[in-house]
Amino acid sequence: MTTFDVVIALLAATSVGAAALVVTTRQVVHAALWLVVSLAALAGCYVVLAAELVAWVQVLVYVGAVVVLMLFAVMLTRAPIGRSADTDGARLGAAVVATAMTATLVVLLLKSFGDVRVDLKARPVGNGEVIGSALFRSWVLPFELLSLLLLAALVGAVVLTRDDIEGEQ
Amino acid sequence: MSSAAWLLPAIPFAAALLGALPACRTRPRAAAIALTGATTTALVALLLLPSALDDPTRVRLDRLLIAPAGALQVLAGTRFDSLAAVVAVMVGVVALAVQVYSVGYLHDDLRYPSYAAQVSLFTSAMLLVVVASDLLELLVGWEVMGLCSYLLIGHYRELDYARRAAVKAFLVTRIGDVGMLLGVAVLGTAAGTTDIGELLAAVPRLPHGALVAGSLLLLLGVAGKSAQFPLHVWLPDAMAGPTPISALIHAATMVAAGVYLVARLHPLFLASTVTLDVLALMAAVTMLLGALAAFAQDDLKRLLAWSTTSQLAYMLGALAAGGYDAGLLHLMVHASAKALLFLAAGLVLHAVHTGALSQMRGVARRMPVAALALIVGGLTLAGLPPFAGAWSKDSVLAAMKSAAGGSGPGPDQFEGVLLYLAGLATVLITAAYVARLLLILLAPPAPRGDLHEPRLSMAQSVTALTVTCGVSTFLALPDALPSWLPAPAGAREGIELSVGGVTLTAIGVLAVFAALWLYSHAGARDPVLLLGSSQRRLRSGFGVDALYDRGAVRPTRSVAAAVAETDASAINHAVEGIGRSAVRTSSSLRVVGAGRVRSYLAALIAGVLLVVVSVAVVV
Amino acid sequence: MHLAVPLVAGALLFGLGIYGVLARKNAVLVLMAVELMLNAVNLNLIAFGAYLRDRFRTGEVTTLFVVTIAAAEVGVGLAIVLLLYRRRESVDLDRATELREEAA
Amino acid sequence: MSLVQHVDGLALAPPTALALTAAAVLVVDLLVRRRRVELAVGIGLLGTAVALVFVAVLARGEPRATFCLTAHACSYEADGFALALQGLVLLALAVVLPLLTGALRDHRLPPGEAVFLLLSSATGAMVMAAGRDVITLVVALELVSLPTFVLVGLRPGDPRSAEAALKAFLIGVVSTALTLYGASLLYGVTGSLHLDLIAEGLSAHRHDPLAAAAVVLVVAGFGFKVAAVPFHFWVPDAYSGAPLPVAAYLAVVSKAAGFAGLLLLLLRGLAPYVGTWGPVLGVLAALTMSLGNLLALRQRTVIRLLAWSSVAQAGYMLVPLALHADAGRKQMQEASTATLGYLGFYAAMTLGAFAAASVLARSHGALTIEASRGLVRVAPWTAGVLVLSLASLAGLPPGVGGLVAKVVVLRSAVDAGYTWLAVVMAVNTVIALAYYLRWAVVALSPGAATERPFPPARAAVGAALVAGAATVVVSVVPQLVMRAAAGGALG
Repeated sequence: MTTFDVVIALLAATSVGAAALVVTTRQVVHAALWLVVSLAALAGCYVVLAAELVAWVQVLVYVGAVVVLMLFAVMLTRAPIGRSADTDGARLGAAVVATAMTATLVVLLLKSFGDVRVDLKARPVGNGEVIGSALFRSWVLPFELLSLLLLAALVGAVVLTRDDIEGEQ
Repeated sequence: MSSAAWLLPAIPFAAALLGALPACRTRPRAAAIALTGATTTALVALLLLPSALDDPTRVRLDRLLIAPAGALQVLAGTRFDSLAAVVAVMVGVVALAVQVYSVGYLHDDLRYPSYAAQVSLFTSAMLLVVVASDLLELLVGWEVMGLCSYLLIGHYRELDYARRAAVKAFLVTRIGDVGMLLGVAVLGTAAGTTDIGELLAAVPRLPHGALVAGSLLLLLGVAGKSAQFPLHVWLPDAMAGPTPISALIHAATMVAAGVYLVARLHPLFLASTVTLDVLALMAAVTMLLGALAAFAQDDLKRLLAWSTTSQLAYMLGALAAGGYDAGLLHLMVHASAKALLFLAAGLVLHAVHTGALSQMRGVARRMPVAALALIVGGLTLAGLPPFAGAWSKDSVLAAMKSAAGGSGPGPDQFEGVLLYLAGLATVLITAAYVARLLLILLAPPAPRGDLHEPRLSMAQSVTALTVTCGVSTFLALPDALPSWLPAPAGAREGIELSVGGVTLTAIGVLAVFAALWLYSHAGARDPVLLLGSSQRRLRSGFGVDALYDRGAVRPTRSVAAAVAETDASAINHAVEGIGRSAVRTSSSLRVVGAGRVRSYLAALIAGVLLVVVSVAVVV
Repeated sequence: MHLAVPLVAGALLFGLGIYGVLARKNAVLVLMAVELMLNAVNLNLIAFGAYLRDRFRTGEVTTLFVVTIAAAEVGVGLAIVLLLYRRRESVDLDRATELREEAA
Repeated sequence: MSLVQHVDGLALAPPTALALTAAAVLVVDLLVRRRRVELAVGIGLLGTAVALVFVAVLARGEPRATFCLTAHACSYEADGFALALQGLVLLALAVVLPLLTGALRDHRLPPGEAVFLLLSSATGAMVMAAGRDVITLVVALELVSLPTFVLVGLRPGDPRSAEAALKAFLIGVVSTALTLYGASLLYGVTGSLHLDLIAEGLSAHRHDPLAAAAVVLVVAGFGFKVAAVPFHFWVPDAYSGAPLPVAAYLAVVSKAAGFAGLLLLLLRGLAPYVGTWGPVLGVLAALTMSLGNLLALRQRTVIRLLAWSSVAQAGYMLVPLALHADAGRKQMQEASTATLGYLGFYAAMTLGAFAAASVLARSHGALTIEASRGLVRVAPWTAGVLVLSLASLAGLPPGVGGLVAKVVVLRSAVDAGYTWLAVVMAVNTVIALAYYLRWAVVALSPGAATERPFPPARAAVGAALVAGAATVVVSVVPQLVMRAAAGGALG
């Protein structure tokens, strides 16, 4: 047990706890806020694991953009700000399936990686420069493809939400 | 020269295509196209015959399309040898006769143009089966024939029972086709090729299991197409189609395809004793069942239909016993005799407007052409010398006898004995139903009233043509055929004709004739009354249909009922024939498509979880 | 550090995401649950990257790609949810059942 | 080591051409005001043709690879497999694009955006065929999927369209999440995400349950694309909510992309675990075809029938992938040939059926099967294409293509020793016969003179004829398809 273990366990526990609230809270807005907490705690984990750039992206993209988008959606669909009853459906079945899946994965992961230690002191740092050069030396193709994906998503979102093209009058 | 074999399926196919064009859908044009196509086809077949017979052992191969190497070797080509040449002539001639006859027979039928095109397509498919060099190619012709038979049997689509019969024929033969497809797959996989020549060459080194399984599966297809027990049920009902179609299906195409396939792949079948046993048993059961049912029929065409079933079993029995030439000789002889009988039956039906035998007493006395055709065809069928039937039957019996003796190729001795006994019994029963038919149609007194041979000059000329043609073939064939068709290695060589055997058979047949004649003369009674209360059971073919009806799947019954209540969407209800259970399952599966995306997701994740857990446990 | 710590946390996040996807009726909440599943993937990738010391940095680069994919998905997903809301005045998934197998 | 990977422009030319065309369509559409539909579709077709030329050029040369980590691990390979699939995608696009014109005009959809989305998605499909690492495959998968979700929801004013988009979207993203989780586990176990390196890593970990679980999870997203059970639920709902040409695209191009990814992943990356996934895929194939056919039996509308039929057909295409644990390179190669070949036949006949359905949709409005009664009178050529396509799908002559495809697949099942699967498949072909023929009979039978609110769109009839001609060609010379499929060396 090292300091790293303690820190990362705390951060991970925060993230998981917040995630549990995301999927159980009856208040839609609260769910979005708990998501922020969960994702921010994950960013902390990434810092401990030396993935600096990813941690930054996590904070900027997820917390900064995705969750704000979610909040907008919550507002636009006029979800009730307070508690609402219509958030959940068959919870028991969902719980059974989810628990079984988690249990299976945990057992398999522990069986394969249960006694693996990682020396984080000698970890290679993943800052912007390192990751950037790795990206352009080894992963240009998916990167280029993603630019088209983002453009398509943008155009698609605009097309779907535009009001002025509703034909067939 | 060899590539000319392509013309055989190609010409009628072109005729079918032309006939399907909207511009050619007037009656005279359709007739002209169909007749030109049929005549040309028959001529080509005849022209190709001499060179094929010059050197009967030579196989002319022509491969047009050569598919890629590797996993799948599909060669499409023609394989033209003396067997193909002889059968092609038979198909061509009968198809021509049927086309000519149909012009008159369907004189007032508005759907004649499409009918003529379908007959052309049917001929083309059969000829493709005949000249195909590859099993997959053969399968194509085989399936097209199934489709055409569906269309043609259901020609009178206003009639319930015609639609029902069409669906029944299609479904039942389709069951066989599934076996056929699997059989081709098994054999093709084992041999690494579906080319007929290469497959036959590979027979000695095929693994035994694949050989047995493949040939048995092929046999299922044969049983479907050639109407053998237990898939024979479609044939009697198929009489719902126009009479010329019955002639075509029963004489030269469709049912002959099964026999042809067994002959084509004879070495393959001979290599598997298990298959020969099954084939022999199937043939023995079918020939007796068919003959007895034929005797008990009340309907002229159904009588002929059951007789076909029985006679086909005869050919297959000969092939099972290793009698290659005997089986094929009987195929030829039977094809001419049956075509003749059906065309004559068409004349009679046209005159009396009913199919019931009880209404036909003596009618042939007023119809000389029909009477002559009936006598020639009937005596050939019964196997009375000098007609060729006597020789072909005797050679079949000789082959069965050697199989019963356990010598040479063929099934095990037990099955051989059964086959031989069934063959002997069938000769006598065949004589009985032919005698009954002739006695009814020819017995005095001739009925009064407006009864005359229909003024279908076409029909008369065809019948006359068939009679002359038939008689000459009947007398000439037994002599020539064995030298034309060299038996493949392993099969019995030639035809064993014994004057003694023929004489004995003839005496038996004549005795039956005489007995029935005496019986019916004693009080103008229908010999069928001899059967007493068992007539009904025999008439229904021992209730096999009813058995299927009551079966768990209720295939035919629900097809019949379902089709009866709807119109052209016959196929729609064929679904229910395949099994109401399928539809019921389908309805219960609706639950999974209830529209809720969350249940979709739950099923998805649960499914993945199930697989994850099971593979994690197994690994 | 025990590699198991982030891995188990990842598995838990993934399971919570699955629970959310299955239990929630509000479409926006389902989208949030999907985000949890994707973040479980990211945590796995980063943890394995630290363990493997991959010279191509596959883990971290893939994480960046997954974040981008998630952003694109959220964009399109929210647009679809808004579209549905405009047509139906509701984002309740259980009410979106107009498309279904017909009764026999 | 240079700062940027070496790039082989020619190898990348087909997808690049398509992506640039997509952008060009968007820009031109912004600048031009009149005749936008013709312009957008025209540019799209032009780009498709250019890309097709590039594919042809590449097919004549040696296989090329680019974006390589090491000499052996490349991210993009323009080999026979990739080029065959890219050709298939482009040819299918050449039918779908003209079909789209009718829908664009009738529903007044934004033409530039719609064509752009379609072409972006097709670009994803092209890259999917050539991608050789899991990241590229997953990104390509997303690029294929996301634009189609939008396209499905594009029917304005129709709440069912939005619902269809939502269902497809949710099932799609959840499947992708499963795939990504599986990929992360694979990375942990093997240390790489390149298919060849994964295969090496898996060979070293023969019996790792975690790896087996990863194998199953990573297949999920591709199972979604090909609509295999249990990922098939979105198919009928999405097809019936989407504009018809989009449904055709989903049934052919998007499914082809799914199979491309599936084949690459299984036969190349996960080959050492064939003992794990082989039997699983056998069971899935049987379930998929049976469920698809049984549910197709009871459909009354054309689109749902085609949707369930496409599920069933996916089941047939999965059959060759049911391999035995000791399957070697040769068997895998043959499995790839069989599936790819079936895909080729399937594309031709399915496009024919969809194109005919588009003509119908325009002339009849309501798309029940019953509505096609008398089609042979109103539109004889379209009826001909429809009947030919249905016969092919059923595996009946004259659609010999369908028969050959079925035989190839059946044979591979028997080869692999899965006799039970062959039997299930044979039973299924009989069941399928019923609903295909039922529709064909209705289309051929004479019916009441039908009212025609629109004349059939000329482009749609043209597309139907092109697809029909393709079906005729693959029926007459099936070896064309099989040769292209066999050329697809899997590394």
